[in-house]
Amino acid sequence: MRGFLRVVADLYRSDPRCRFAFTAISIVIMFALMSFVSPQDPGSSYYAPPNQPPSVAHPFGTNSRGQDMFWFLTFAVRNSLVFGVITAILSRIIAISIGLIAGYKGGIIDRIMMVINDSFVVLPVLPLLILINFIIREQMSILQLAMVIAAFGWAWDARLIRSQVLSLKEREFTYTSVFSGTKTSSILISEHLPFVMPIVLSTTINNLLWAIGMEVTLAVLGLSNIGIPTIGTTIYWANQHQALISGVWWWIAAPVAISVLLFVALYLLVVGLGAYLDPRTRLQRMKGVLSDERA
Amino acid sequence: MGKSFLTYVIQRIAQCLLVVIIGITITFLIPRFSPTDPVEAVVNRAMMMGQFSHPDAVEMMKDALTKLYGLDGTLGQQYVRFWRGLLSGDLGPSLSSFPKPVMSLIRGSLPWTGALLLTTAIIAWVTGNMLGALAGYYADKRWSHVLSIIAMSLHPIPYYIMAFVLLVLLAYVIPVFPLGGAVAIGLKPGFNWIYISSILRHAFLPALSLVLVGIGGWFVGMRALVTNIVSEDYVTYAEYAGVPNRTIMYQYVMKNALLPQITGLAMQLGLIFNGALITEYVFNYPGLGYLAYSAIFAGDYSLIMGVAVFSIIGVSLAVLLVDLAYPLFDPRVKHQ
Amino acid sequence: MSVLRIQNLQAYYQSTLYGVTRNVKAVDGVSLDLRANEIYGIAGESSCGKTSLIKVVFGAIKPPLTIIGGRVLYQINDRDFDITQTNDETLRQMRWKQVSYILQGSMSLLNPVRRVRKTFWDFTKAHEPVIEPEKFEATTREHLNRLGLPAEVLDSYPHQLSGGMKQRVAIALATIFQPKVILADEPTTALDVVVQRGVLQLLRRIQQETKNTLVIVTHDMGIHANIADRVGIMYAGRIVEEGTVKHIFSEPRHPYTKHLIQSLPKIGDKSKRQSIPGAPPNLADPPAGCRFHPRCPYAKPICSVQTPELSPIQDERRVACFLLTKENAHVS
Amino acid sequence: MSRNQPLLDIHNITKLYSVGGWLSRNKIAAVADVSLSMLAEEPEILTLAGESGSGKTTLARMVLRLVEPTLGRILYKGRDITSIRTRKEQIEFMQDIQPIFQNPFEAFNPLKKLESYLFETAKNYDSRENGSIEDRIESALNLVGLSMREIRGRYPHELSGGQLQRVSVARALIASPSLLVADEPVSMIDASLRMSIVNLFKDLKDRHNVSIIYITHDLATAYYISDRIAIMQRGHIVEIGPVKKVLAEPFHPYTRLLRESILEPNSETAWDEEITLSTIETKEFARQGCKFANRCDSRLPICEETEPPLSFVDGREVKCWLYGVQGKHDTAS
Amino acid sequence: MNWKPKLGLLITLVLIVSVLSPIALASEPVTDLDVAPGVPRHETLILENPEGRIADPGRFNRWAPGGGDSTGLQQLALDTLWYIDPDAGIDGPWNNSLAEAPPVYNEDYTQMTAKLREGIYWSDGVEFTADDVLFTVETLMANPTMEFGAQLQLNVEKVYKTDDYTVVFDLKQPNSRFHAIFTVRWSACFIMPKHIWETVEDPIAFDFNDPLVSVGPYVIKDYDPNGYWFLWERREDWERTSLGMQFGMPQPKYALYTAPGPSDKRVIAQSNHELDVIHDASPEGMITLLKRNPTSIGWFEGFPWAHPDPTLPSVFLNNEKYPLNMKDVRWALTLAMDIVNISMASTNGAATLSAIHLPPTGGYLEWYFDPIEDWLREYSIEVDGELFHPYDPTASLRVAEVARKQLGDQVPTDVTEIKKSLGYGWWKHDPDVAEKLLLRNGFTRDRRGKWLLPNGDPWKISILCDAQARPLMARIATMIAEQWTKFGIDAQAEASELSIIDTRVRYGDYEVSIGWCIETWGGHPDLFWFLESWHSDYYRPSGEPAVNKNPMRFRNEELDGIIEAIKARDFDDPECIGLGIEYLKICVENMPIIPIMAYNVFSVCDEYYWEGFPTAKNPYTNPVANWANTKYMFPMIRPKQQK
Repeated sequence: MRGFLRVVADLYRSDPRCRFAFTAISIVIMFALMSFVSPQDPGSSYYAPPNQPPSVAHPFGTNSRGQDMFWFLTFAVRNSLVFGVITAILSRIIAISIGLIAGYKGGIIDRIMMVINDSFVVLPVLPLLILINFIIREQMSILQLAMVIAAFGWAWDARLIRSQVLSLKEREFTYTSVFSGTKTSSILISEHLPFVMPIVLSTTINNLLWAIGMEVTLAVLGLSNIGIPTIGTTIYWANQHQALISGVWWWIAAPVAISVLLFVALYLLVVGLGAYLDPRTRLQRMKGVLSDERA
Repeated sequence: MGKSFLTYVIQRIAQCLLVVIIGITITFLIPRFSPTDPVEAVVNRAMMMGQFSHPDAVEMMKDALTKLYGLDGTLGQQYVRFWRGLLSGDLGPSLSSFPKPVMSLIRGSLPWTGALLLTTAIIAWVTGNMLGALAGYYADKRWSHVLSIIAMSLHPIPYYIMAFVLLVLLAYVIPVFPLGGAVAIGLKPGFNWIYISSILRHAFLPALSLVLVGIGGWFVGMRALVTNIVSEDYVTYAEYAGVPNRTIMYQYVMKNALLPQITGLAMQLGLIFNGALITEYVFNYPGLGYLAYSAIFAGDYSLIMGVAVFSIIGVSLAVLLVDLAYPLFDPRVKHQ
Repeated sequence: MSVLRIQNLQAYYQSTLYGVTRNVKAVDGVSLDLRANEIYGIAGESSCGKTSLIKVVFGAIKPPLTIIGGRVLYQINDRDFDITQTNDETLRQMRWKQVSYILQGSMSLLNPVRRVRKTFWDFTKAHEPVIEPEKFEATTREHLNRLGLPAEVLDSYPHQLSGGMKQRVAIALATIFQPKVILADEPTTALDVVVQRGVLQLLRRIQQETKNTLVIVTHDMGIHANIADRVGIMYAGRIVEEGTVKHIFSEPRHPYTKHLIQSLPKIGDKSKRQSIPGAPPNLADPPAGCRFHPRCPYAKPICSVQTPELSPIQDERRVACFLLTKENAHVS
Repeated sequence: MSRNQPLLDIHNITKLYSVGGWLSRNKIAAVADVSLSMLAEEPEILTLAGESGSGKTTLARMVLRLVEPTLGRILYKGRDITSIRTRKEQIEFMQDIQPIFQNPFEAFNPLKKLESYLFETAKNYDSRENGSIEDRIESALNLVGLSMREIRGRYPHELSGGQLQRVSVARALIASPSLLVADEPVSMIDASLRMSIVNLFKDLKDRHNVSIIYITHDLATAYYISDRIAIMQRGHIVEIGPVKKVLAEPFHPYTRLLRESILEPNSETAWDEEITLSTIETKEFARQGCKFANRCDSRLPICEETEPPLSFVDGREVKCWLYGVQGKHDTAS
Repeated sequence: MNWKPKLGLLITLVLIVSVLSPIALASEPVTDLDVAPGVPRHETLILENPEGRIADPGRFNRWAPGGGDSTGLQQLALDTLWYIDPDAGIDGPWNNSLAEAPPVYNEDYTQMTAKLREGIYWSDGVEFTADDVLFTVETLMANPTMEFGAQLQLNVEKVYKTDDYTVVFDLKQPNSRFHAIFTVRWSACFIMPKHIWETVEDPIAFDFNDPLVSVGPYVIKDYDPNGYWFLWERREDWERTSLGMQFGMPQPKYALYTAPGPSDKRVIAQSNHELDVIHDASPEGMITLLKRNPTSIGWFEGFPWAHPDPTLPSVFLNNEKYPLNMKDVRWALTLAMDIVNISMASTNGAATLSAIHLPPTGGYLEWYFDPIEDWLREYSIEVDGELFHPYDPTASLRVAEVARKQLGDQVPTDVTEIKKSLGYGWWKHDPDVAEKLLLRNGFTRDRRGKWLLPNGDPWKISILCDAQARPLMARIATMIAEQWTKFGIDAQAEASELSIIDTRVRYGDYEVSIGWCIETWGGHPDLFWFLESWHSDYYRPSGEPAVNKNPMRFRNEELDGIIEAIKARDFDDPECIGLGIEYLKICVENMPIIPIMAYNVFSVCDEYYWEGFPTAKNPYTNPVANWANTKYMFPMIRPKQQK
């Protein structure tokens, strides 16, 4: 934990991108956390005068359903974040396991895994998601939706990880571990995983974005659980009330602005963190000797 | 010599076939668990007439429809029947537009989706990579940062919103583009300027929305790739030798960074439906995405399957071709 | 006649990484005088600053590498200039035509997706913008021929060439304009003995034919012994000894040089050899005084306090050691 | 030769690789029909030398079971190592044969503490002597001239190459192996530190009865430490015998070339005659007859067509028509 | 070498060109004066086809699945014997279309005779005669998968003509409402041209496309092969159709049915005058249009603008599911609803409320709402020994009051007008009474105030609704869920797809759902049309598909008697209204479903190119574009001179 905080502090101090990223992400997370102290239940409506533009009383305005967008969005952002993060984590677990195992084991295991993997790559995901949604949408919780979406969101990333592991397993330190009698599982986890971390990180962000995008897409088509406030259902309700053309632009602009802010911040964070975690720069940092000075 | 290449090609094709078979099987199975039932859908529609229909009449209708649609028999039998049909190039009749063959429905929509999405995918790919490469190569410049922020900001905007904002701006506030459709009403297809310009004009907004959202991903990826390649020895060496920056940028940096992006482009085709569906929905574009969407709502298994089969085969084929052609782009690649 | 004079050059890597500022004193007070028509070897172990020295000499100074002080003076074609003060365009014009550089790591010097001919074309075109393709082809082939390389390499991609061939192509690339000064950084590392010999013999032949100055930087003492005319021994960012190749190998004077030469095994001699105890210092935090003193068996108190100057002790011979410099001889 | 069971017994092994690009592909033998054996009761250092692509690393990797041979058998203490299946057998095998790698900076994961490798090794291999894990690590470190004090909490980059290579050896020694396979263990070590490692290997053999397969292209250190040397060229062992004989008076033209190419750190012996370099490696692999023929000054007509046998001459074996008698067969055990 | 600016220039140039070139293309005006080449805008009426894109646009076989219905096909090209207008109609709601006179039944309703108009011709010049009707009936009876096929098979013993203009149906059993099959409300069994179909081998597979022979006043001119638009042209011999013959020339020379896409786009399209008739906008879209486009009009001149369809969105309660099988529970749920908020949330208050089980539209206010009003006021339920009057006659006034806060003067103040447009009254929002009703049935509240079922389980309700095709339902459901949650029930709106909802509801696989099972002719007081299937003969328990309109699984002996009594009477028998009122009382008593409001359709017409659209002031027909009845709009509208 202390190590983690040090990393954060290092990044914050030294990298303006990360400084912005940390600030923005903290703001978004704080915002999401404010849902716990929200004076308004996201399920209630018409407690405020509808269609009020942003003002001091309603920083993000109110929507046509008489809801304060600020407080409503705290829930929406929280749920979307939770959903995105769960999806990203679940699909990362699949992608990492498949990528590591297929890459390391090679041979027939690799072939089988990659055929399955490629089959998932070529599937038309959205129509299938819509269908699956049909099958199990009823009262589908955020967790279940995350599981379904995660099941389709790992294949391409598993391939990336696998190709990295293919070269990692030929590295000498892998052999050192093998000859230290280390079990395959711990070689994968403690030796190779740190090296694929930068790529895992950047795919995580992409996956997060993809997942939240999927949720928005499903919601826009009227296919998600409209009872749960998310960025997607916010846009769904805004569409139902024709917010875009009836001048209630803040209804759409607020969630979009928050997600843009969040993702720009996440990208910047990944760039900074990737550089930080990249074994090459990590070495430079730790050693203080520049790599081009080694014969 | 050529023989080993042939073996490789055969292996690769076999793998591609396997992928297609698994993909199609998954797509075959999922709708079978769907609560939408094409027979029920027709019955529901008949009920919509408001008329009283005697329960026996409904039962009669249901039995007849089930047979007609080929939905009788076990899952296994249906699966066998499906493959038998597919192999003879017949995807069966659409259930929601019975008895229109699925093939002919797809034939009408495929060219539109194909043309729009291929063009935009390529434009987005080229522009995104181009700008990404520039931004990566001149990573210290101010404009590079500005460009990066813009590209990154475009990326998370939902397709729907992007499309709609463009629509409101350029078809309503400043009405320079049509609201939707693929070509003006009543124009007869032909190789003439009026028809072609009408297609271009109608495709512009959908294309722009797809390109704008698509650029971001390529931009970010390319930028990262270029940042890595710039520190490669051969780039440094060429810089030392005084090779002009432009040559270095294109021939030493971009060319090399594009290689992984080529595979990405092929894979990207798989994501076509996300963009296509929404785009077609917003712009009334007559493509496959919307066809699939309405098929799902109608419980039209055979149409869903048809679109999915085309998509799966299309993407697998694209990936296969890129794989086989990859050595043309990258002389280092050996097929193993 | 000297072509290149390095005067008290100091070049540090100044970096601030995640809040930690470091000064890696890679080149710390180096003075050298290189003459026309000679092969000058710079010997040193990893991280002793030899690559940085060469980079500075070539004018490849990019952050974090920073010039702290000193000058690098070229005298080519009666033109004098200090590379640390030159603008980019002059630098660009000078490079390859007058000074060229063979980088360490030959395996990755060539663009993997570009045919060798194209690379030759790029490099030529960069300095002769109006050259015609036919003329280019002819001169390039002639150049390769002169170096004993088959012209077919032009049609190859780098990965189709063996390591030795790649290195020879790199050398050919560096010498298309017959520069006055060639800087070669570890040109044969990672090559096999047989190939290594071939590459070195190529370099030597080029030097003999064009009578230019070849600077070879390598940790391999065998290479210096075999092709250099003069050798400078570098340790921890400084030159500690300089002399003709013969002197250096037959009577090394600096304790470091002595140990180095003595520790090298020879075929036909199975007698026990010892390494120098300890390890080279970290240049981010080098020891005070003589940087070798912590490992030096002859170290005296002054060695840890004062820095010995590189002083001539006889003709063509300079050493930086208090044991040998006259004015400090009495301190023992 | 003792008829006792050999420590390592390599029987006619061959490893084929496919090379080539899109439209052309060839199989080349990285290791071709190599036989070799090392005795159990008499520890020795056997050098495998040759240029890159000679197959020395592939051979070593086959011994380590990192690469599977295409043809032939490798017996370790009488057991065919390809028959190893279970993790238990694997552990038993690895306890006996341990590798030392070329680049000490590569041999350890830069993101992990060094001691973790030592603990991992000690934990996974049963002690052949008594003692706690800590003790076994400490004594292994002592053998290489280090102590836990210097290692604890350190990351690879915090040590010099020489120190790291010692840790690498110490790690291998924790398993108390009978055979070390060291692939270019000093080529990445600074000259001023190199001899300490070389001396360490010598010590291990002399004082701790560890046999070592030492792979190098540096004939000088090979001469310095090894007992026997095998010169490899394009997959074949072209000359093998006691190091003093082979290097002092090389027979095979390739060994001679190798010997002559060495850059002695002595300006007096600088060479001046020029040598011919091979341009296209795969051609050399693919050629019939002696693989060295196109570079050989003393080639005979037969060299172009027929591969020479390994002949026993003057205390060594040479694979060259200059010494071989036609029809005489492979004399390797 | 100054290449850097050059490269930048190049890229800028490429970008500018790629952006400008289509704009240059766009110099061709967008609001073309012509809808299509040779089709002037001012001669064209553009209507929305709410079905969206038609997957198989070339299929005009209205009798078998596939193709579209509301593409103009059923409005402009097809015709059948009779039409009943949901509103007042041009000359009364009943219109003899292909028939010359209303149906004639024999004494015991086992025979129906239809007299056909003479002088009607198919668009290819062939005369329409009894043979076409006979052929249609026989073809459908032979093909039970075709619409009405099975139904005709069950009803018709024999069909024959007595002359070329008289068709006689001999029925298998008495049926006083048999003519409904040939009477358009939204649609009905249309007549096929025999001379085209008789050569067809498989009538199901037949596309009816070459040629599409019309018996209506328009013929197809062109259609989008991708199904987004259909262009119709007026027949030269329009006077040889029933519409032209009766009401004169349909004014638009062309009619274009288009699918304009998502609801926002309909608003944009009408603002650009590219869409004359919007089928159904959202309430917000309606308000926006009225603000942006001065020529847009709704059904009512002011608030609530929308046309109330004769369908009654209600809260379906599955009467078989515990605890909804208890009358008190159903009443408690009703009293836990606040209709003002529901109206506001679903339609911004622009809803026409109904407390009783009939839609408050067309002639129904007069036939049923006025007569029962007093009874409703008096109606009481006994709670804890006291009489509670649940009816709130001021509900619509309260809605108007709230709406006025937002929309100002547009909301009417006149009570009569409010009653006509916003409905009469509704049930009181009285959670206390609702609580008592529950308590007396053994319900309890937990510590957090959440209701527990008498068996101690927490009470959970999920309200099935369509969020995709009918967002109105989702808006209602979400609001009700919110109110029930406040009341202490763990309620949630459960969005699903129409086809799934329909199937689940039909099979009884639900507890609560929003939908309609009560719909009427609008222009005719007969209730038998939807009520027939409420008879306990057709009762099907959950698990089996419900018969037509009884998805709530309600049965009541008294009601059976009423249904039988209606069945025994003639379609036009005025006594039926009295029986209908008895039906209403039974429903109020039992509350099998909770009525909410008329399905208010925000059909918006643009009086830019055309005027004289049907409105509440001039209610000659229904402006809701997908109704077959909208054909009556065509002779009534007039071109408007453009400045």
